[in-house]
Amino acid sequence: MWADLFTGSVLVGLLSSGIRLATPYLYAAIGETFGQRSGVLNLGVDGIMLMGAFSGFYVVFLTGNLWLGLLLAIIVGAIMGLAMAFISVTLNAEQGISGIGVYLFGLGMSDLLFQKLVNNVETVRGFQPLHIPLLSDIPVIGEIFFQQNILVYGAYLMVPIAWFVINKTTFGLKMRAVGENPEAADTLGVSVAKVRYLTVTFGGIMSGIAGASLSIALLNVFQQNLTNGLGFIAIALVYFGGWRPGWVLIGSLLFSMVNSLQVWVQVIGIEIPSDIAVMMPYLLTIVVLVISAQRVRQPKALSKAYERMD
Amino acid sequence: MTEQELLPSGHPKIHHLEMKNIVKRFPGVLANDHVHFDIKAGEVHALLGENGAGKSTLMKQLYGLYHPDEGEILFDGKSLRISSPADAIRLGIGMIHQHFMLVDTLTVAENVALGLPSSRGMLTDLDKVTERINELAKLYGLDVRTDALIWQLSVGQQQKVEIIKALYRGAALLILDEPTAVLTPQEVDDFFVILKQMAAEGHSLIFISHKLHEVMAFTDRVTVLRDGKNVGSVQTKDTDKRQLAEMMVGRQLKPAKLLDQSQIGQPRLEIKGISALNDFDSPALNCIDLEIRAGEILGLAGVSGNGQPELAQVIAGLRNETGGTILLDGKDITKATPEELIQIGVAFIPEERNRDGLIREFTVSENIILRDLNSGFYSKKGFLDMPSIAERSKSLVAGYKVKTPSIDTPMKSLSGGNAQKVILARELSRNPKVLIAAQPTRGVDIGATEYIHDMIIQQRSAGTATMLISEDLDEILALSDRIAVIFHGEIMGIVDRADATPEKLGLMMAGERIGEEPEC
Amino acid sequence: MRVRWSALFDALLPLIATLAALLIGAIMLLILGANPISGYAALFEGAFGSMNALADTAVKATPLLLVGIGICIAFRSGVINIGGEGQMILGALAATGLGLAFPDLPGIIMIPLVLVVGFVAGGVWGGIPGYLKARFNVNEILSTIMMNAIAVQGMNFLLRDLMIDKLQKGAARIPQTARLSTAYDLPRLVPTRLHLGALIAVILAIGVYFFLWRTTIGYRIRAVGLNSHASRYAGIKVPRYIILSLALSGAFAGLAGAVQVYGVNHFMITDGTAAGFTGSAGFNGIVAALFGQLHPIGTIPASFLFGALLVGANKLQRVTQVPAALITALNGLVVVFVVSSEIWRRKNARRRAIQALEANKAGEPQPAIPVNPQEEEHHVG
Amino acid sequence: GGAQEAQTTSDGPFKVAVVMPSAVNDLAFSQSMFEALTQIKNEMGAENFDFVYSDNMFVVDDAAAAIRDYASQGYNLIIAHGSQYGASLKEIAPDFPKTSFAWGTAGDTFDIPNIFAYEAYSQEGGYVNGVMAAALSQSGTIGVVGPIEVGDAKLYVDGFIAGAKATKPDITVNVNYIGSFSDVALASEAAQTHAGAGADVLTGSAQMVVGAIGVAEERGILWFGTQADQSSLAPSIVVASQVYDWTVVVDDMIALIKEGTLGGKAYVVTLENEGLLIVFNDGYDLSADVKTLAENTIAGLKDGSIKTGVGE
Ligand SMILES: Nc1ncnc2c1ncn2[C@@H]1O[C@H](COP(=O)(O)OP(=O)(O)OP(=O)(O)O)[C@@H](O)[C@H]1O
Ligand SMILES: Nc1ncnc2c1ncn2[C@@H]1O[C@H](COP(=O)(O)OP(=O)(O)OP(=O)(O)O)[C@@H](O)[C@H]1O
Ligand SMILES: [Mg+2]
Ligand SMILES: [Mg+2]
Repeated sequence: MWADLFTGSVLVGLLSSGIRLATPYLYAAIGETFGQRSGVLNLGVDGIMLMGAFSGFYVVFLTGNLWLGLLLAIIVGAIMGLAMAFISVTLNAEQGISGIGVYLFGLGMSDLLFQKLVNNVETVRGFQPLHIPLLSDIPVIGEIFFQQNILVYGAYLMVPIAWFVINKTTFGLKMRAVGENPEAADTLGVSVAKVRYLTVTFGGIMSGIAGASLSIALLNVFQQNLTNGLGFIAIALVYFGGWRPGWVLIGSLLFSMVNSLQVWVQVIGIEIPSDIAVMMPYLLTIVVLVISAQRVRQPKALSKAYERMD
Repeated sequence: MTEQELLPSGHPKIHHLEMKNIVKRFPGVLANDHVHFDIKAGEVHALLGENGAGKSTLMKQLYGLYHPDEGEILFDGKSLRISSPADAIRLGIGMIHQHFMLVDTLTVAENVALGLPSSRGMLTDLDKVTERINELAKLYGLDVRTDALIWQLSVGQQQKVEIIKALYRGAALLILDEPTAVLTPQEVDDFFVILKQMAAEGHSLIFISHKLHEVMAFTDRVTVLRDGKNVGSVQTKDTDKRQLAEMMVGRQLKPAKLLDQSQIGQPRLEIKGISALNDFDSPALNCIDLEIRAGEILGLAGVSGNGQPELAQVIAGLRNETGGTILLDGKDITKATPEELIQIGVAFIPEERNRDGLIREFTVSENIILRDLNSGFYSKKGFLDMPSIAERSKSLVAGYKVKTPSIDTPMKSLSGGNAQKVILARELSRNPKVLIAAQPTRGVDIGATEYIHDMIIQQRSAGTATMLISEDLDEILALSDRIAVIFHGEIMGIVDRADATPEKLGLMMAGERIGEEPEC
Repeated sequence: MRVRWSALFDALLPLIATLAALLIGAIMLLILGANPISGYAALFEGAFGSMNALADTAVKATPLLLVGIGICIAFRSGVINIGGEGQMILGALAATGLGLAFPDLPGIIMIPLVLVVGFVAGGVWGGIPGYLKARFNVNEILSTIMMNAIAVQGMNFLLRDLMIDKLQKGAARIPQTARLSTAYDLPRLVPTRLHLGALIAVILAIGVYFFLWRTTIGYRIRAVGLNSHASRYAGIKVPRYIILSLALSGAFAGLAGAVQVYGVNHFMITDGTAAGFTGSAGFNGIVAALFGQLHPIGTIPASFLFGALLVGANKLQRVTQVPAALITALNGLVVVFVVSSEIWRRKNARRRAIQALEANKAGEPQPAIPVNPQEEEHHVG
Repeated sequence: GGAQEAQTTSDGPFKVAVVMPSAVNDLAFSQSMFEALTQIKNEMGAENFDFVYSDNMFVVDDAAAAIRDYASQGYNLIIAHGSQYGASLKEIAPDFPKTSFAWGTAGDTFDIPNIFAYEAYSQEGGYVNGVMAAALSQSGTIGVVGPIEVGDAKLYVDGFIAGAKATKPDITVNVNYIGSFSDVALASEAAQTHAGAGADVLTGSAQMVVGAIGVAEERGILWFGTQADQSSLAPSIVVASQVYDWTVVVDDMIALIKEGTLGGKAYVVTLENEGLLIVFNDGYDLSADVKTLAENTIAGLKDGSIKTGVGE
């Protein structure tokens, strides 16, 4: 039985669905990485994703225009990110809790709007797999890597970009400083608030896109609590990645592929209780972290509001 | 400010800066009470005062970190509001902060570059910054590895980074809040050369220090604060240490007493061939041999970053040795846990007071019991014994002259001197067999310093074997019976105070060995 | 005098913030074509309107309080525990398992026993992230999130397999246990649904206050949370206390789970989600704890008010017939508004301290109020 | 609790309150009841019949509070539409002897005179879908996406497998339970996996299958639905759906209650009593022979000549 796991079709399936599944995690986790690197813990990701997912879906449902949908998802994400920034930076509210509040709001609001504006579960025609002339036709490789939709590629593109911004730009430097020792940054004339507003808003935008990637690219449908806690997993993956985009990517892929593996395990009829199989990705994420025994310290100012002691 | 008078740093001169009637209130504290302060271009102006006198507060208002509740700040006669450090920087004000404003996880170069425009626009230009830093370093003899992460550096080196930050940015007016607290005599001298040169160029310098000889050495004018009020302002040439000291504390100071060595007894602490690694696993101590007798103070001199904290931590059980043994009254305590060592009677005043020595958010009394929960004094069967805690805290606060509103005041509202007294009270009240005192008076004002020295001497008379770790040679020479010098984690030699001179010690601190090589 | 007023203002701040949030809710209700007045009247009546309403509120508040005091312990030691959901589930499963295994012992023996078992099981489930953090430096936010998911699947497996009620009639196998022996029901306090668990929770909250501020272990936990360097210097074994506090935190959540089963449900069933059993008390308990200033005593009224909101909001839904989704959104708003309002409390504290200084210009400093309570309270992660 | 007496008013509309675990528009379990009540309302007219609802009542004790509250307001019939509510009803119903309660899907009235129970033999529709699926599958592999391995969903799936095997004994039916009623993303991934494993026909139960249907459409794989008519989601590939029509049950309850019988009866909706219906999607042209095969199967299940061998 287990041997059946190592057939070509399974491995291809694993890789391609792993790559696909990782998309929303990547967007959300990369965005959250920025916020956390600058010292803001935003637990509201899942709520923002839901709002992004619905608004994107709704526009496409009405107009059929995918890019317009993506745009609205981005705007809604930005607004909610701004709100989170205002709460945690300007009002210095406790971050973990404000995040839970934002989550609950997004969870309820997206469902409310859905019931009032759409009411029935409907499907839309989302972003279609790109057909990249030659590449897509390469037998195995093509199927795995080159038959995904544009938002999938976008997610992977974000990884090097994020790495570059964090490590190579002056903004990245400010961001790292603000997340580690805001007072020091402040004394050098760096505006802690400005940096955090930018990162948290960016995080919101990314969460919005993450939501849209579900509702108008991968699933092409909206439903109450469409994300089903995916945003929280994304946050966990930020910790898994130790606030480094590259490792966040690895974490997202690992989690998604193991998730798709457990689906395969059931599908090819290996005798193991379904619930136990479903545990696998969660268990493995922890186990891997234990084995790899990373010693990354979290940003010292993470989840701590900064105000001058004036 | 008129255009034609640009300083080499490119900032326009500030001919006359004036702080008038500055009032700053904090919860429970009137930190500045109608304070006047002024400084002219090219002047070096010292700001003196005991811990909590209001020096840093006053300067933080000049730098835009705090905002005056009353009063105004005049630049060449016109009143300006400085709402943030960004404003201050724009006005050509720079500040070296009392507590390092460095980002531990960034490199030296990154810390310097932070907040500055980059020659590559959006992208960092660390290579250029590094070049420039190295120029400055060469010019002023400040050696630091630009690619080192801050947390890897010793306090002394971190202080140098702070200085480089300031020099790199340049400023028409530079505020120096206790910049010399952690520098060695040599480094201080080099540093003063830089400052004198800057002053000569027309920069204005405000210098805060608890070390009066430094103030005498190179300032033009001195303003003294006490309890947030002006005490007075004098030309340096017209005054002397004693007068300044008395202006600060507001009373006569008694002359330091000489020590008789009659009561020195049996070897108490024996350190035999101790070696250890530092936080990032490179060798910090190599085969240290030291012996301290009952009733003796052994001074451990040395430039910061030569293994002093590591040695103290090994003795206190906070760091594992890689070789060697430690005996107390002949018993092997090498493997003892901190808990056990406290019980056995090893007292420890750590170098980094605010990080290791106390919990700033805890109250005074909570900090007094910090290391004695198992002593039975403060708890019955796992329950805190509040009455006796209160009682004992009160008596210790009184006994050690800690200036605090109450024993329930959060530690963080106490000034350094008083914070240090609390630690002292906790450690000495145990009347320990051994006392490890690391930089016990760093950043602490004269009054408190005097008091802390008295306490250490009293303990000596009580038969405690004391290791006094200090980078302040005056302090070492004033208190020690014998002086050991540590360099690159090795003991360069041990001399009696009688035949110890600053020069001799200076050489040893620079790596000259007088004793024989360690045999392990 | 003025000081008194602002003190009163402080006390009322959370309520004021809640009202502000409800005001926005009112607008949403209007948009949905419902009458806010009658809606909020219903909310109030549903939460406080009668003995039964008050009892329901208290019952709702009980798991919030139990989880919340656990959260206080964790936060004080510098770790955030968002594994309350999973820990409640584990506590409930263990307690239920025991109750099913020994169906006919006297309640007087069994009730304490199952509660303890729930406490221990939750403690183990909370201790694991603690151990992973202390030993392998695995961040507890990650591990607790993952372990919530694992707990849910474990529950689903047990309830549809080992623990399922074999005797249930009908074709469909419902993933539920048999009804636990009525002898084991937590006694009702008054002729309402209010059960012993509520009382236990309040007593434990007071107990935890003494634990944290009056015992050496509590002292060490707080020390570790505020400054691990100084704690090591004090001879405290830091990792041990991190594990302990997470385990305790989980234990109280586990107890909450057990209490929920024996006090309210009297059996276990799964709809595949954690919330289906916990009603998100594992999360809301964190909110309650923070509303209570991370102080066990403060968490008591905080939980009650939050419970009232949850209970009353359902009533509001029934009366106005708006979608339940609105209620969720409304709770979110309340949470956000209340945490955000804290800033005024801090500003006030500061102003008062400075006024006090003005009052007696003796010069000798007054007790310095911590400038920023958060500094003292939130050392998370 | 203190038993309030509720005046069941014989004049005025017949008032029903329903408590549901998920959203009224979940395109599955909750929606099926919501639609039934709406339909009855349209038939009887608002002046004779009225209903209120609380949805998303997945927390058992919230639901209990709701039920108790509705009961004390004198509704004639209170429907607890979820098997998790049984225990609560058992406690509450005796306090309101004049009010009638119903719960499902379950088969147990607890021998309490004012409790009805109702369940669905969804294995029957599953069986019919299975028969068609097997007949339509060329690859010989069929995929099933389930939520949790229990209750109504399991009945349907087991019936489906039985039907498929009965038609083609050698057919492969890959079953995957994703461990959630709400994880749409994983459901769609499961569908992808089935496709990858060679399935050319899919079915699934519960609200999260919308994710799977999307994939099926994208990949041109046939789909069989249950619990609600899912044709609208993917007109090109949905072949047929098993639909629950609870009106059969509710209408009868209303009649009994009006006669003064407040409960004690356990209903089962089946193909036979037409509480279960197989709705063919006319958007998809089903080959005549398969359709007749299906119709014969339905007939067979009705007259008992065919047994699913599941449940009972
Ligand atoms: N941010 C603050 N919040 C509350 N009180 C403060 C704050 N900063 C300073 N204080 C109080 O103001 C007084 C003056 O503090 P300041 O830092 O100016 O003293 P200082 O002269 O710099 O002492 P030291 O020599 O120890 O640096 C002290 O009593 C201190 O308690
Ligand atoms: N949060 C705070 N609340 C009250 N007072 C504070 C606070 N932070 C600092 N202070 C006061 O500001 C002054 C300077 O603070 P700092 O942390 O420099 O202590 P310090 O004693 O000056 O340290 P050092 O011994 O290095 O000089 C101290 O007198 C301290 O009492
Ligand atoms: Mg100072
Ligand atoms: Mg000081």
